[in-house]
Amino acid sequence: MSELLQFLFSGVTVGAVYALVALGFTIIYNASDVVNFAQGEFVMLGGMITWAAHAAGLPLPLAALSAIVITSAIGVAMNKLAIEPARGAPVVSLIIITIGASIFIQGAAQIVFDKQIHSFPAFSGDAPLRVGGATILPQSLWVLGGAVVVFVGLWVFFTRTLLGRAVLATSNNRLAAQLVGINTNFVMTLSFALSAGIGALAGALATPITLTAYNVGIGFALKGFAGAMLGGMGNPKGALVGGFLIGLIEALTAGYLSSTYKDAAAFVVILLVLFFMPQGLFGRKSTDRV
Amino acid sequence: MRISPKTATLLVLAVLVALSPFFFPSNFYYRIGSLMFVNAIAVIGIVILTGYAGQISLGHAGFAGIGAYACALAPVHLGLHPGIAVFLGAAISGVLAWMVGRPILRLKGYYLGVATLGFGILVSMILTNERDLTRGPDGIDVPDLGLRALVNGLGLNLSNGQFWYFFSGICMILGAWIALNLFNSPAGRALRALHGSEVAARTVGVDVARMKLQAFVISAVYASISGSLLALQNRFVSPDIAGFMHSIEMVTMAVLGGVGSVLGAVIGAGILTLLPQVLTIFAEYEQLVLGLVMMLVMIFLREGLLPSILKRFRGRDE
Amino acid sequence: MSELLSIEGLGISFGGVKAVHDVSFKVKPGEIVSVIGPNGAGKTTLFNMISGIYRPETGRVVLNGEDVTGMEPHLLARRGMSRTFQNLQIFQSMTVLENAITGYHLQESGSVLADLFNLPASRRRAREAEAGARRLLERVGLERAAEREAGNLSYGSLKRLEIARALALGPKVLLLDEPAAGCNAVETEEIDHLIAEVAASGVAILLVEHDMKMVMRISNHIVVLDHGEKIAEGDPATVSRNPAVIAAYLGAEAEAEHADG
Amino acid sequence: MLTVDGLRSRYGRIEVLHGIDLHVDSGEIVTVVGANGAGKTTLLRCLSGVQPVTGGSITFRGEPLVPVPAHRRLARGLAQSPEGRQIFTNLTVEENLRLGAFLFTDDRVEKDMDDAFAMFPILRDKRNLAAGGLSGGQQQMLAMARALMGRPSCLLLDEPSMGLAPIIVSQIFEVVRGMKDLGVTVLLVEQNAFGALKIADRGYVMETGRVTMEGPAEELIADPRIREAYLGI
Amino acid sequence: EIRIGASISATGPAAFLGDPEAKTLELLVEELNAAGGIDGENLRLVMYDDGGDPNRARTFATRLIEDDEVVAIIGGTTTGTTMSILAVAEDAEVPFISLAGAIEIIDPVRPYTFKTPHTDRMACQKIFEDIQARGFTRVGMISGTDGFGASMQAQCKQVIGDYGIELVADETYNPTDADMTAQLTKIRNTAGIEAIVNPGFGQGPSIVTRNYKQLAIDLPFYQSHGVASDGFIELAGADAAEGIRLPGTALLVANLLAEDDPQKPVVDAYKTAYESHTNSSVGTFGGYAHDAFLILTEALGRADATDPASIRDEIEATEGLAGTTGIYTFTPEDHLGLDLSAFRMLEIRDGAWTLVD
Ligand SMILES: Nc1ncnc2c1ncn2[C@@H]1O[C@H](COP(=O)(O)OP(=O)(O)OP(=O)(O)O)[C@@H](O)[C@H]1O
Ligand SMILES: Nc1ncnc2c1ncn2[C@@H]1O[C@H](COP(=O)(O)OP(=O)(O)OP(=O)(O)O)[C@@H](O)[C@H]1O
Ligand SMILES: [Mg+2]
Ligand SMILES: [Mg+2]
Repeated sequence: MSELLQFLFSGVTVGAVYALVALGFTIIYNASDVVNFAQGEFVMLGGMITWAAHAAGLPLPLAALSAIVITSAIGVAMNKLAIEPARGAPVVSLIIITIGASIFIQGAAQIVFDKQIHSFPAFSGDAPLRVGGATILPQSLWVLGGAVVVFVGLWVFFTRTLLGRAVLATSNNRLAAQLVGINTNFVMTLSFALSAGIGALAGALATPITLTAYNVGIGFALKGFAGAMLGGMGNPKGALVGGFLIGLIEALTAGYLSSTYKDAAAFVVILLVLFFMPQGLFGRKSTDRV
Repeated sequence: MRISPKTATLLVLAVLVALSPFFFPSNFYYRIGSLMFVNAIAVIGIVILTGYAGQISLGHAGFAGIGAYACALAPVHLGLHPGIAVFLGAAISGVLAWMVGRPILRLKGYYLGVATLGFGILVSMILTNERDLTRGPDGIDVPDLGLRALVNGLGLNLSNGQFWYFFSGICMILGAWIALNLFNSPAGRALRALHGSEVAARTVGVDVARMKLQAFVISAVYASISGSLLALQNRFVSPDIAGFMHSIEMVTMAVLGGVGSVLGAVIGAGILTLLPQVLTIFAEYEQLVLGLVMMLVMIFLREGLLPSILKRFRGRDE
Repeated sequence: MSELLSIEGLGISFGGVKAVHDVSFKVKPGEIVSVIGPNGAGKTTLFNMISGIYRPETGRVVLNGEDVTGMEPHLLARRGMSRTFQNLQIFQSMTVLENAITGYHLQESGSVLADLFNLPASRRRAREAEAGARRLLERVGLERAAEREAGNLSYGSLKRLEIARALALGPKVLLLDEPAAGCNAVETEEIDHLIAEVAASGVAILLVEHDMKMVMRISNHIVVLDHGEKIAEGDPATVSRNPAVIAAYLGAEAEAEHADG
Repeated sequence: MLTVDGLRSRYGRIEVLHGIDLHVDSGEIVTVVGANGAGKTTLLRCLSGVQPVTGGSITFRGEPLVPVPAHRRLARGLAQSPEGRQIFTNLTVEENLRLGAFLFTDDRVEKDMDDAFAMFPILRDKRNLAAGGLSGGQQQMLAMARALMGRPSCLLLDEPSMGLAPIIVSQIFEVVRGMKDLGVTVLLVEQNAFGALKIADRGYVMETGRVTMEGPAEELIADPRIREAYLGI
Repeated sequence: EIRIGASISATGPAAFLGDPEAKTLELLVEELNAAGGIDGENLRLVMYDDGGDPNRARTFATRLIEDDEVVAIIGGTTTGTTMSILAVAEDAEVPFISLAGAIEIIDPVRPYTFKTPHTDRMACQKIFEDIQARGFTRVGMISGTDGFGASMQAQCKQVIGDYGIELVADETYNPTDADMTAQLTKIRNTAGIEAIVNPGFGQGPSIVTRNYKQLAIDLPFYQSHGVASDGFIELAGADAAEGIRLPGTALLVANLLAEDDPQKPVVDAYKTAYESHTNSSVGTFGGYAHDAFLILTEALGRADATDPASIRDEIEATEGLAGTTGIYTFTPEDHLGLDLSAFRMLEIRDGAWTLVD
């Protein structure tokens, strides 16, 4: 049925964006147990920098690349200037630092750029692809592909590489990580660079669909956060599935029930899932014993 | 006789409320003062929930919304006096917190965060979208509390700003007194214990689920009353009061001041209420500076303003 | 006197591996029963089942004639059960004194409303709890650390703080999981005396400890676990001579060392 | 090999080490004993770089150690099995061991791991289990094994026998003694003073942040004050 | 020196509206002072950013009156913030000109409160007039859940019956949503639907428009004055925006105005000044601020400039004043001063605004 298919396409389009944002959360979380509320700003920067660079005459791929590189650098700076100096602070303090960083980045963006809404051309045109009576934009496939590639990359990183294990070890027990020779500062720098880069990638891929402005970060952060928690924080698989699930729930609710309460539906599902699986769908239980 | 920290805190607060007006350059500062106190009430609730019991909430603005809209709607629909509506709002918030809290307080850390976030968003959504009841995103008028007329009838002559300054100041001190009582009481200790180790708290006989729920309900009532007072003094309320940003603001105020400390809560609320007013001189750099200040405070005073400063102060003492 | 605590065929498994299997024994008031066995034998798991932290898959726990299997820990505490932990469970950001006072939670806690409004009843209860807690800190030698933040204590001191907190409940049954770990021989003896004293006041004590000198010195009865199963039980002399116990746990050399120490 | 000279350290404003002098020669086993709260753990934390040093100096293989960040000290040959075990509870036993050899990528890692499993067979059975699920004693073994995976030339052990069954305790002391034959230097903090001093060359006694006695291990064992205060004999 | 105050949502969810308003006010004050001020006195603008939060707006209104001692206030980008400021201004008896849409602001008329934008209701009426003229009777609506969208949705529902039109589909989206194809699919599949209306501002309508094209919906499509600026065509894409109609102001079609159109000079002047000053295109919302400023300064010129009451009286006496939005004539019964004729039905053709006649 073409109607259902269209709803699914809508859900997948949005879900892929959420999934990309959620994936961005996982790395910093895995390295430090901190949910970086500035993650949404990385997405915003990805979109805004790509727009600005493109408007300044850079070809689109180059503009996107520069956005990713610059945002990663901003991520590293954030770690060096704001997170590292606060080492040893309680997690709530770190969270407030990330919220502060988020406000700061937003404030900077509105000065460096402007307060208008922007976009740039889709990567492979605007001609919708028709499948079984429903349509999807080629750009959605770009976002989809981006989410899957990032997911695979992260999954391999965390399960197959010693460095990935070192990231997990750092959050699990920083003291022990140092004792086995892990440079925990480097791990943090790396994870901020990666997280910010993934965020910027999300922004660059999604902007032709979602549009961008200096203040879109918080919305992305919320949805990405919700997706990551639904899937189980820290697990790339969870981020991917959680993000898509939220997108699909929203689209199906908007299509079949009520567009007004589609966000509510997403949160009701999250509450239900957490009721039965307090660690989210794929989150692992902490194994500390008494 | 040594003054207990509790008495000291209450004294400081009383002096603050009573003497500050002598330093006000204009009547406008009564408004800022009363906003600080109203915010502080909600933040004290967060101190109980997060500082004492270690539970995160990213949705407490939802309760503030309930308290506020109770004052807007109950007089119209139920014919209640707005003053009674404050208690009705608090009761609804309490009951709702109890119902919502039972399932979600089993969750830990960020999972609890996202669940409370969901709750807050649901409330704000209903306030926004149930136009027929709430008049939607543009907000709704709130009837006059009438207390000022009463007080002024007793011979005082308070302007609206002055009245709300002193009234919310008194409410805030009352709220602080209750929270301070709790801190060193058996129940407060049980909360702080389960914060430290749930398992150990259970084995010493703390009914962890029940205590968490109590903390959640109490903090919801604080938020609700704060929302009511804000609505009554503004004579107007819009769904922004239940918004995510307001929830975050409450938590930020608590953490900035020092999340375990009642006086810290008041200081945190004070700073974050005053800061935007000060920052207007930076015009478009306002957000930039606000973010910067938040980061700097947390980097250099990582346990929050008050506890960190006290620590240094004591350090020099010895 | 009849038994206070009776363990009947308790068992649990993790990921298909039986951590504890069909373990039974009884403890009388005033008696010290030790559970020993190799690392990973299931001692702590057994404690966790008895104290309600894990729900046993098989068997029953009977306390004072009542079946309390799988009951919530705080309800067990109400019925007189108290314990310490092998992996410290300290209220880090509270003071040492406050840590000890929490042990009085059941006696001191009344209605939250009384606490919120600082009613006299609430104040009186809090005062009594504090006085009791100070006495207990003295008994474990921590009176001078009373006002320090608990997280700042050394490992051995924390072990003793846990004992004080457990005693504060005024338990009928006390479960101690390696109370002497991290203490030297002299400190261990102090703990010895304390335990003996508590037992003498009629409390049933269940002890897990790897310090064989201590175990042999104070136990009335010893239960030996290996791979989750009870492989021996009896009085100290019998158990220490049991070849299976020597092979699995004590080791020939340890015994020799014991003899020369 | 390791020389500690007038070492001071503090937590916040409270000083807990008031000038420790101590040295460990190459290939030696040195034991430190002391009451609860004497500062033994703090001393080891200073040596491994996770505790700020506020005075004095540490020299390791002729070079000052204090400026070296913690994560570089393993590369210099200094490994620690810390108090409270500090294993990676969310990672598997095998991952814990591999991270112990984080600095190495050669084939010897596998061999070292086999050696560790040979030393503590129970860990082999549990290699794919989250380390947080291990029993207390098993975690202690893992901490020790992980330290060995770092191929130290100097091993710092903080109460390695804590929570271990007697049969394993004697085994651990055997292992430590065996280290000596492999040329590894060991600084051992122990509450089981008797067992520890028996395998040690020399010993130190710490009391409230100071070294109050030192000497060859046999002498310390024979010293009546020590026998009374620490050995309980 | 004459001090006037402003509380604008230059950031926050309504920044899209507030930002051009703030820039416009700054620009105009600068221009006015350069030209010698009012009766030789410089004008000082004290402007605060309320971020769209009514609570903050109330605080700033209090501050403007009690601390900065301004003689009049412009602002309230949104209806929520306006209602907050309004209460303070009325209490203190300080003239206040709002930039928000809701009819509640001036109905009932309050002595000190005026507003420059058309009401939402008028926009609805204008749209339905056009729909009626084209002979359609079954209409679907997709609106944002923000204040602007929700308020206009409600007003449209109230007046739709007057035009013999039936609302057959009513969907909403959140202002931050990224895809509205689900809602549009649902609307499109509604039996007998003939046209679609989209009340909203910000990125929402642009995305709706893009999705409209993606789904190849060929029903007549109406936007609201919330998107009346060139930026909208750019964001939605000229292609997707082709054929869209909306009620707009003279500002957007400055080049199409007749030479003798009374609005022509003021529109041209503002457009040139704004676009050269900010490097972005003018929009309806900046225009509202422009008109508020114009009305206020005209009144200040006539009044004893330090007395709020006399300023108020002069504002109320404004007559036939041509602004960018329309020609204002206030009376004691009418504090809006515009009628439906100020709205012009525009249509986007080939990426540009054209007048529908
Ligand atoms: N939560 C759990 N998850 C997985 N395995 C567990 C868990 N709890 C216990 N086990 C396993 O059960 C066995 C028994 O563990 P337990 O902690 O009871 O041993 P123990 O006798 O106390 O040992 P120790 O003397 O070392 O403290 C161990 O092999 C352990 O790995
Ligand atoms: N994090 C901390 N903050 C403040 N003080 C601390 C901290 N950790 C330890 N101390 C204090 O430092 C002193 C030395 O502690 P340390 O842990 O080094 O003792 P220890 O000799 O290892 O004792 P134990 O045998 O009990 O392990 C003690 O007085 C202790 O209370
Ligand atoms: Mg155990
Ligand atoms: Mg120690």
